[in-house]
Amino acid sequence: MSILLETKGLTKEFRGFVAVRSVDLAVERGAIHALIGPNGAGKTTVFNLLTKFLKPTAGRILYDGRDVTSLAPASIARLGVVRSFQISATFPQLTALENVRIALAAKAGGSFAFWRSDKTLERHNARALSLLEDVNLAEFADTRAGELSYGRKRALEIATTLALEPDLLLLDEPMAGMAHEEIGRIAALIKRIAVGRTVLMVEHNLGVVADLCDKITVLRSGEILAEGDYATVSKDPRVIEAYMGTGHA
Amino acid sequence: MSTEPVLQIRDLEAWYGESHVLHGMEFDVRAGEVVALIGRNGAGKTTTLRAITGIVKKRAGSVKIDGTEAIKLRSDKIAKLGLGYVPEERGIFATLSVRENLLLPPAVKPNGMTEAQIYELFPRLQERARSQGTKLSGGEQQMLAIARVLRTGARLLLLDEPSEGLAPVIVQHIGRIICSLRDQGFTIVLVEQNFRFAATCADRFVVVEHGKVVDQVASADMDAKSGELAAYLGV
Amino acid sequence: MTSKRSELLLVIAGLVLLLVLPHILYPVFVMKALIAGLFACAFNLMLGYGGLLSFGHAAFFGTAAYAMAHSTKLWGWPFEAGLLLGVAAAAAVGVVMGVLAIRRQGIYFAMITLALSQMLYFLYLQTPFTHGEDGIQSVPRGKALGFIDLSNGLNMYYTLLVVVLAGFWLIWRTVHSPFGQVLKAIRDNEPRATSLGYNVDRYKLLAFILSAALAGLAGALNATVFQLASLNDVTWQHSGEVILMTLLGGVGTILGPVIGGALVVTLQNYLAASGLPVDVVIGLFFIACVLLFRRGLVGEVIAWNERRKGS
Amino acid sequence: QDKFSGGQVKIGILNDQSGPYADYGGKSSVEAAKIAIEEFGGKVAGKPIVLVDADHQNKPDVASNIARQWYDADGVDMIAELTTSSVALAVQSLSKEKNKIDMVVGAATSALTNDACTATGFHWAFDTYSLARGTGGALVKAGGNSWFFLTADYAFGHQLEKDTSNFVTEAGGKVLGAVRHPLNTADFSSFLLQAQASKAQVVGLANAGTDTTNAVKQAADFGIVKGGQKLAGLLFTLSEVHALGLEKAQGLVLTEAYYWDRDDKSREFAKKFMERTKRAPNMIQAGTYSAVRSYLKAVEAAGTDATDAVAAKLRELPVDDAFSKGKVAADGSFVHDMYLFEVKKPSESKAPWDYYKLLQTIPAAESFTPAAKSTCPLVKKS
Amino acid sequence: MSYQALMAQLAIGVSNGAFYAMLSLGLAVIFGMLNVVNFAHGAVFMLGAFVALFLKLQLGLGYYASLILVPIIVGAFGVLADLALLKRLRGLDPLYGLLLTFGMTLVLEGIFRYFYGSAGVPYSAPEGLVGAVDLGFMIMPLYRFWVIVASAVVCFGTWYAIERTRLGAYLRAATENATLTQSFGINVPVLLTLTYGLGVALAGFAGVLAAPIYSVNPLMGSNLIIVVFAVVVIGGMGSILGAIVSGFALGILEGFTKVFYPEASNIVVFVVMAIVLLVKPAGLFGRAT
Ligand SMILES: Nc1ncnc2c1ncn2[C@@H]1O[C@H](COP(=O)(O)OP(=O)(O)OP(=O)(O)O)[C@@H](O)[C@H]1O
Ligand SMILES: Nc1ncnc2c1ncn2[C@@H]1O[C@H](COP(=O)(O)OP(=O)(O)OP(=O)(O)O)[C@@H](O)[C@H]1O
Ligand SMILES: [Mg+2]
Ligand SMILES: [Mg+2]
Repeated sequence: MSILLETKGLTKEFRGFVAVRSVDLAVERGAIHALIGPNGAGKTTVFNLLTKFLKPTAGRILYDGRDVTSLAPASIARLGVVRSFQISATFPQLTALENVRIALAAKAGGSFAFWRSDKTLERHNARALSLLEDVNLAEFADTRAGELSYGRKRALEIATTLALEPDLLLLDEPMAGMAHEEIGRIAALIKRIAVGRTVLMVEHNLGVVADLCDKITVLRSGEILAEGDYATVSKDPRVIEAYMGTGHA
Repeated sequence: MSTEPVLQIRDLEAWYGESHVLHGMEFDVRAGEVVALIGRNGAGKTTTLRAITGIVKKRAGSVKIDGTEAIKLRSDKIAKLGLGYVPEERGIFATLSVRENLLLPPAVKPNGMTEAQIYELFPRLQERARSQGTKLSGGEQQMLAIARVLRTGARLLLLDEPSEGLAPVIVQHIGRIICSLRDQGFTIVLVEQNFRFAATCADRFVVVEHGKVVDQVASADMDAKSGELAAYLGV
Repeated sequence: MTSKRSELLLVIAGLVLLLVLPHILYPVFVMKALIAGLFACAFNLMLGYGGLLSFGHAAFFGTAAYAMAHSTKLWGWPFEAGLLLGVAAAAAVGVVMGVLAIRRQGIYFAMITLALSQMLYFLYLQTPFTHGEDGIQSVPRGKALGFIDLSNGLNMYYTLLVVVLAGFWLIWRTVHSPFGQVLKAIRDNEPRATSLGYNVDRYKLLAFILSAALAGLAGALNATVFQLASLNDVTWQHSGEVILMTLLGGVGTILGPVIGGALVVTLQNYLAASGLPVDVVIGLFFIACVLLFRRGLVGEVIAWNERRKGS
Repeated sequence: QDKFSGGQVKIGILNDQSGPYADYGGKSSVEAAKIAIEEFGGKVAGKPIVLVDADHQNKPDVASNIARQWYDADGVDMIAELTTSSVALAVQSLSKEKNKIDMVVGAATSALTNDACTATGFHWAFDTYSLARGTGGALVKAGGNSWFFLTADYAFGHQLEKDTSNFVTEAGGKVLGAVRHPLNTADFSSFLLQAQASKAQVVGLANAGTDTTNAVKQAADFGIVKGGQKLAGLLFTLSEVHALGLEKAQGLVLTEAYYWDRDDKSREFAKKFMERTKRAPNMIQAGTYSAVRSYLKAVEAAGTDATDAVAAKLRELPVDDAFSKGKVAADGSFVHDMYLFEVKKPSESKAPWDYYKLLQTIPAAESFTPAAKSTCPLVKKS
Repeated sequence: MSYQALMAQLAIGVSNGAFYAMLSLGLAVIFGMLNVVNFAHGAVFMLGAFVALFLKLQLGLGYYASLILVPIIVGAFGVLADLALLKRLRGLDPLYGLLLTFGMTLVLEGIFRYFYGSAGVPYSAPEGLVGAVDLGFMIMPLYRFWVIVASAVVCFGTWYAIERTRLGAYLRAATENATLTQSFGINVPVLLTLTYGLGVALAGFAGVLAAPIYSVNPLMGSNLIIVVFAVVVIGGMGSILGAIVSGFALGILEGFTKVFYPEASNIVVFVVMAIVLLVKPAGLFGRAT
């Protein structure tokens, strides 16, 4: 397997506080890769760096062999790197269907065509609906996203993200705030969609991590503490001490 | 243990604009109890807490806190009855430093924790005391949100998904804190998705569905009723 | 379906009304109202659909008015060429202002556009070609398409009507286009739109330029109808007026700004001879609008209609 | 019946009644017009005189809209005042198109009687030329040899500065420099310091309204006049001197076409005016009175309100009223004497509104654009 | 231009900057707490000057009394305006606040213009502050120095109250999330109303300070307010420190422009704003949003 995403010496400093310190991360093509670590370890910050929402203080980011360190957020998205947010991010005034559709339209290249009818968007309806079904939101297709409960907003966000058919999917705590049944469903969904693409996710639900992920990187205080598959990592005493606690061993 | 409920909820209704979300919630919480509200996404757990605190303004029915009717009161007055609220998405203020966040809520009852006691409980907060509140990581923010209400002297705490987004070690840590709070005589209403976590210290589970209480299960009966509970939660 | 049909009927009734109106009311007055309506509609493209309140739309209106007046009076350009130049000039100003203003949202956007347009006002005040406070006067109306003599009131009216309607149509089209959908999404949650791969700034900029160009169309027409271009067109009070028009009629509706524009123009005319201090009355309208019917007249009617259907 | 449109003579006063120029004319001008009409007993040639007025809000398109409606629908025969150049120019060209009479009082631009002159347009009271001639020319003769200008940076200010400089140099004076300040400057200190440093004998204020007021006031704070320099307001009227107060305005030199305490006639009009408005008239209000009165005289003489006949009479009949004495020139401007005044010290002022000392009378012949210099097509060059 | 003359212009620039600073500070406070861009700020500034004038004409109260009383009166006016009008807009899009206060401006200025014309009324400085000091290189009115000192004190006091006190923390929290702040037991509605009063009182205070320099006239605020908006954008909206520092700095910059290139002196602030937006969109002291 080749490496799809690679960081070299990635570092982020906030006014003297180093949140991410010289991280060398390598995500293999086709893998489901988890980033775990105690709170404040720098996981979200790494995501923000990868999606260009933050500028690295030092280090380089390579995507598919290409240096993307200085690209704009929208360009990296168009390269096929798409993220979901830790705090739910939807378009509250648009319906669930429209939320997904706008992503499908983005995938199709977006449009500055102010002279065309918006009927042209309806060609995305079928695909959008099937995505909503995948996350069990079909019955809410015409509900405005702002009115959905928190958990459903998260589900909608995932559907929207999937609409972009990203090559590399960055999921920041996709399960947070979800009920058990949803967790199972989303996990299955992630597994399904991970076929043929690469997933990098931050997740605290170790059950999910154990179940889904091929490779795990453990961050602590901005540095990589351990790396490997679940079995290896979960036995690492440093990881147990810093993160998992005794309950999970 | 006194039998007079600290929190008595009767026939509580609540609306967001036109949409009717709570349809007659009823439950009691007695002093020193930890009660967990559980239920599926969108069942109305958060809304229940928000209706108790008065954040959701359109509401009807009866909410008695220590015997005082609170349904007609403004949220700041309700807080003064001795209520501490930790909201769903933590509600840390970005324009305040960590320490300012911590010191923000005014005391509502005497004998709240001191700053030193708080730092003892959450050493991480002391390290980051001067940084901007929202620059903390998710977990740190959760600690801050809990720490914040401990200072006020409130004895009745409403915690909305305190384990959400937290690393297992931290979850265990928070669990221990909640248990110790109970042991110190705090009364706690907990909203949780993480059933396992809730089970560590809840005395009783209140199951919410479609804005109503559909069942109440004491911790002691847990094992017997786990099947039913699982059904409610769709686990 | 029925709502579609009644909408269509409404549009047809409106068109018929517009055709006969100059025979009932004073044509110049109707033209002024139409221009105000177009101006407000263009402005609404930014506010109602882009979620950005511009407090500097007078800059586009005024720029186009000057361009039209100057090119037809001094260079002897025909009506159509002047109109195009006016629109192009407004769009060009839109590009410059837009590039700066779209870097911020909401209230900042309002203040930045206000400040930039004020800067333009000072420039126009000082540059010789605008003739300072005299303004460019006696602008020839010329002939549309080379044979429609616009100095005739009715010819002017119908020509203007065609142009204004084309403007309205373009606005309607934009709002109901894929582009319009993206605008709405951006208004809702900008970071999310970015993460989906939309170059948010370009969308906002294009919307801004469109809005500026259409406001320019209104300004250029105004210069022809009143045969003058003056500093007053560029003042921030004028930018305030267009906000009032839109607010009064209904933000985010197509018809609202048109009605609001007509209302404000009527109000100004009526107040002129009433002895009441005009600004005070306009100010009171503003306050009443914001406090009592934020949705504007048309918005309130729509809301009322929906409530009726709902119950 | 044919001789009088609508069987009456209808006059419109269109001016700024709520904006920055409301003090120049405003509602008080309407009172001045009423006085003129009452002096005719409300009738001319047996026909009733009707007066309407409106606030143009300083918007030329609003003004033009109202004027159109007045002419087309309401039967207005003449529109007077039209403060603000843009409004005056717009309505003057409209009046030409509609063949109606307009009488501008209170717009300063000299274009009205030059490039933009019309057979039906008249300009009363003052223009940039006459103001510049008064203050620029006359003051040099009175000993103000070297000048420094504070100029409002737009067409009006430039024109005023240019005209004044010409008269200053013509009269043998010197212009040492000028500084252009933006319109609506609140703080003049920087400019005043420059004026002070220039050591010019006269500091000319080529601006108007609150700009001039602020400049004069702050000049007092900086001790400009006390330091021996003279301050000359190029467009300043009694209303503003009153607003400023003598304490600050003393020593200021300015040109007006009218002063209420000039002679018996002017005092008589001022008395009537004060009874109604509680203030003394300035040259714009008195000018509006004079314009309306002259118009009615012309109608009376012509025996009709038909535009061409009345316009001819206006050019033909001499004017002699409380405002001034003189004649209308071919370019439409009312040619009369102008006066150079100095504002009194508080100690010299004996009564309310007793503000001015007359320095010089500039004879009519010198006050307005001579035919030779006119660019008005109506003026036949001999 | 000599070094001394430059110093003179610098002093003048600072005294003008003092007004920008006080006004933009009030705007920043109100914006920060209420999320309202107070368009009426210029009108309130004017109101302050007029109230000082009335106090003098009607009650014979002098300048120093006004300096204390006017902010109180104007602040009370602000409190009433907030209770009657602005309060109804809480929680709505901040643009409505801008529009409402825009309407208030038209009404306030219109009323004063209706009764007082636009020429303005003089108001003289108190005995102790009239006259000028001859600094050798220039004559500087004493009053200008007073303006600089008074405004510096007021600016610092306000900054301290907001950034360093508990009350200030309440205010900042309420700004960000009023509902939550209130649920902690803080009486937010009263807090917000008082804040508006305070911000407006600052403008009133500036109005009294300005009265002896500019004649008191109904439009004295309306030309100023847009420049002050630009100043606030430059400083970073809602940033207290930014408002103060950029207020003074731009006063100085504008002062120098009046000397070296006077034609541009009214646009220099806007040009700076444009540059700042390009380089640092959040403003010099603003936090990125
Ligand atoms: N602001 C709002 N406006 C309208 N409806 C809302 C709003 N917030 C929540 N709701 C609706 O109210 C219902 C109850 O939501 P609530 O947030 O109380 O659920 P919950 O039990 O806390 O769910 P979760 O576990 O997902 O947090 C849901 O159907 C939701 O869609
Ligand atoms: N913009 C910022 N400025 C300053 N410090 C920041 C900023 N963003 C994050 N931090 C700090 O960097 C550290 C890493 O934060 P980050 O959000 O990446 O953690 P995380 O691993 O995602 O934690 P969690 O699992 O709790 O979400 C934290 O201590 C946080 O306080
Ligand atoms: Mg995180
Ligand atoms: Mg919830």
